[in-house]
Amino acid sequence: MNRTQMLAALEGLLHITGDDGLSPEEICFVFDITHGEAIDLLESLTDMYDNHLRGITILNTAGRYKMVTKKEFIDVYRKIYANINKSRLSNAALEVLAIVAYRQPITRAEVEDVRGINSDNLIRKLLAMSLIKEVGRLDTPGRPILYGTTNDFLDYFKLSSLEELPELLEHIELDEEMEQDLFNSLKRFKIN
Amino acid sequence: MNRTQMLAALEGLLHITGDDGLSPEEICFVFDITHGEAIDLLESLTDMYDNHLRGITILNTAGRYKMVTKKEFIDVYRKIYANINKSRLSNAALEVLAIVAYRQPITRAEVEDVRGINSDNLIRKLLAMSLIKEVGRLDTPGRPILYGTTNDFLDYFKLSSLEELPELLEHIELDEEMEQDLFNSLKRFKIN
Amino acid sequence: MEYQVKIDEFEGPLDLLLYLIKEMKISIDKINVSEITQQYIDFIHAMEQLNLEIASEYLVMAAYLTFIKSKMMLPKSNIDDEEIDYEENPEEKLKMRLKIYKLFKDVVPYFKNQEEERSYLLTKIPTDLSNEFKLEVNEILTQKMNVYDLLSAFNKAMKRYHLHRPLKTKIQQQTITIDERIIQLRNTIKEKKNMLFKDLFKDNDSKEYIVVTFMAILELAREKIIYVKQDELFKDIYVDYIEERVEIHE
Repeated sequence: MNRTQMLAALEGLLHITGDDGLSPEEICFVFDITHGEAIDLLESLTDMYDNHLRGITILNTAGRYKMVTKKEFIDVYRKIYANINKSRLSNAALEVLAIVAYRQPITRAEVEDVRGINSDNLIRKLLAMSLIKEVGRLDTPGRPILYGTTNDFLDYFKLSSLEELPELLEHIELDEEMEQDLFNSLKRFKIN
Repeated sequence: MNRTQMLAALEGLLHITGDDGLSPEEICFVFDITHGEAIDLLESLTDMYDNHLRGITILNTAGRYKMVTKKEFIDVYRKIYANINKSRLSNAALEVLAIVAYRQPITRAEVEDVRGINSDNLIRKLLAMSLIKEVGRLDTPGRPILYGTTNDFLDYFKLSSLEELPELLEHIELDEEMEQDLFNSLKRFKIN
Repeated sequence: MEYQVKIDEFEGPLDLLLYLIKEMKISIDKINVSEITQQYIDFIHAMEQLNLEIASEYLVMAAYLTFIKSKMMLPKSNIDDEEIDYEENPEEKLKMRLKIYKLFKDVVPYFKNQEEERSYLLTKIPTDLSNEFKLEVNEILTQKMNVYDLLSAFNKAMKRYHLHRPLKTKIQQQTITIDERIIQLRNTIKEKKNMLFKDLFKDNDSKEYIVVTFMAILELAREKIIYVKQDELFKDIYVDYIEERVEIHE
C-alpha cells in the first residue's frame, strides 16, 4: 500500500470509528508502520483538510485522533438538529427507546453498552416525554436505576401490550438452537 | 452562504448524521435551496470524493444520502472490525425477499405458492431482521397478513428505491400481461 | 444413476425439478412429464435410501406429477365439463409454475451481489449533539411511527454492537503474540538472570496477556532457556536464566 492509498484508507478508518477515534498505536497496527509514520500520516491528512475548504477536520484529544466537523458551520448543524427533533423522535432517541422496550428493565449503563455511546440526555428526554419511566433499582453497588416503557409508549405505538412487539431475530435463532438440541438428543436416544 | 461553503457545510452535515443520512428535503430546508440544487450539491460532493483518492464517498439508499467508506480498503477496516460483512442471507431467504419485493403486498400463502414449499420460518426471520414488514391485511376469510419490503431492505441491498430493481421479465419470453395471468392462475392453483 | 447433489441443497420441489430439467438439457417448455416424473421419483427414492429427511412438499409434488402423468394417459374425451378451463392441462400449469419460480430464482444472484456490495460500504454512528445543543422535549409527536420503526432501530443498534465489539480485544490480542512474548521474556530474564515468577505478569492484567505470558514461560522452560523453581509448596516461584552452554565441537 502506497502513501496516497494509506491516506485514503486512514480517512475511511477515521470515518468509521467516529467519536471513538483512533490511537496512533491502532494506526501502527493496521498499516504495520512505525509510530512516527503514523503521526506523519495523521498530519498530512489534517493538512489536506485545512488547505481546502472542507467541512471536516481531524482533532487530537487525549491521544486519540478523531474526525470532527469544523466549528464555522455550527449554525447549519443546529438548524438541522432542531428540525429533526421538532416533530418526531430522532433516530438516536428511537434507538434508546427500542433498547429499553426490548431489554427492560434495563440500566442506563446497559443501554450505553449496546449503543457504544453516552445516552444520558436521550434517556432524560424520553423520561420527560413519559415514554419510559423508572421501574426499580438494581441490587448492585450504586443501586443503578432500572428503566422500562410506559403506557404512553404503548399508546404511541398502538400496542395493547408489550407482547405485541415484533419478534427479535435472537429469539427465533434461540428457538432453532433448542430444536436442534432436542433433535440431537432424540437422535442420541434412538442410538442407545 | 456561497456554493463552496455549502459544499463544506454539507460534508460536515453528512459526517454528523452518519448512518442516519440526510434526505434531499432536509438539505433543502437547511440551506433554503430547491430540490434540484440539493441534488446538484450532493453530486458535486460525490464527484469530489471520486475524483481524488479519498477513502469516503456518498451513498444513496432508501432515498437518503449517507457518507460511507469506499470498498477498496475493506481489508484495512477488517483488521479493526473483525465482523465486517460476515453474515449473509441464505438463498432461501433471498428467494422469499425477491418474491416479496416484486409482488408486494403479498401474503405468506402466495409466497409459498410460488416457492412450492413452506416459508413460515423464513418470513418470521425476515420480519425480525426488519427487511420486510406487515403492510395490511387481505379482505378475505382469515384476513391474511400482507407483507411488503422496508427501508432497511432498500439499504441492505444498496437500492435508492424499489424502481431500481432489475426488470424481472428481462430474460423470459413472457409479457407483463402473461406474467400476471400466470400469477393469478397460481392463486387458484393448489397442489394439496 | 448416482446423484452429485443431495436433497437439502434444494429450496423445494420446484427447485429440484428445475435442476432435473437443467440436467436433461431441455427448456421448461420442452419437458416430457412422464420422463421428468420418473427422474423426480428416482431422485426421491435415492434420497430415502440415504436416510435423508424429505420435506412433505417433495412427496406431494411426486404425487402430483404421478397424477399428471396418469391423466395424460387417459383419452382426451374422458375429461369433460366446465372445469376444463384450468384443469384441462395440468402439464401447462406445472410449466407455468416452474417459469414463475425460475423468474425469482434467477434474480437471487442479483440480490446476493447487491448484498455483498453494500456490506463493503461502512458508515459511522451519528454524532451525539445533545451536549452541544440543548435537547428540547417534544410536546407532541406529529410524525407517526410504528413498531417496525422501533424494531429497525433496535436491529441497527445490535448490528453496530456486534460490529464494534471486537475492536479493543482484537487489538490487544494482536499486539502481543506468544512468539513476541517469548522474545520479550527471554531478553528480560537474561538481563536480570533471576526473577520472581509473578513479576512477569505485572505490566498488564488482561486475560489475554496473562495467558500469552504463561504459554511463553512454558515454552521457554521446555526449550531449557529458563529454569523454573519453587523451594516449597505455596512459596514464591523463581525463574532463572540458563546460561548458554559452550558447545564443544568435535
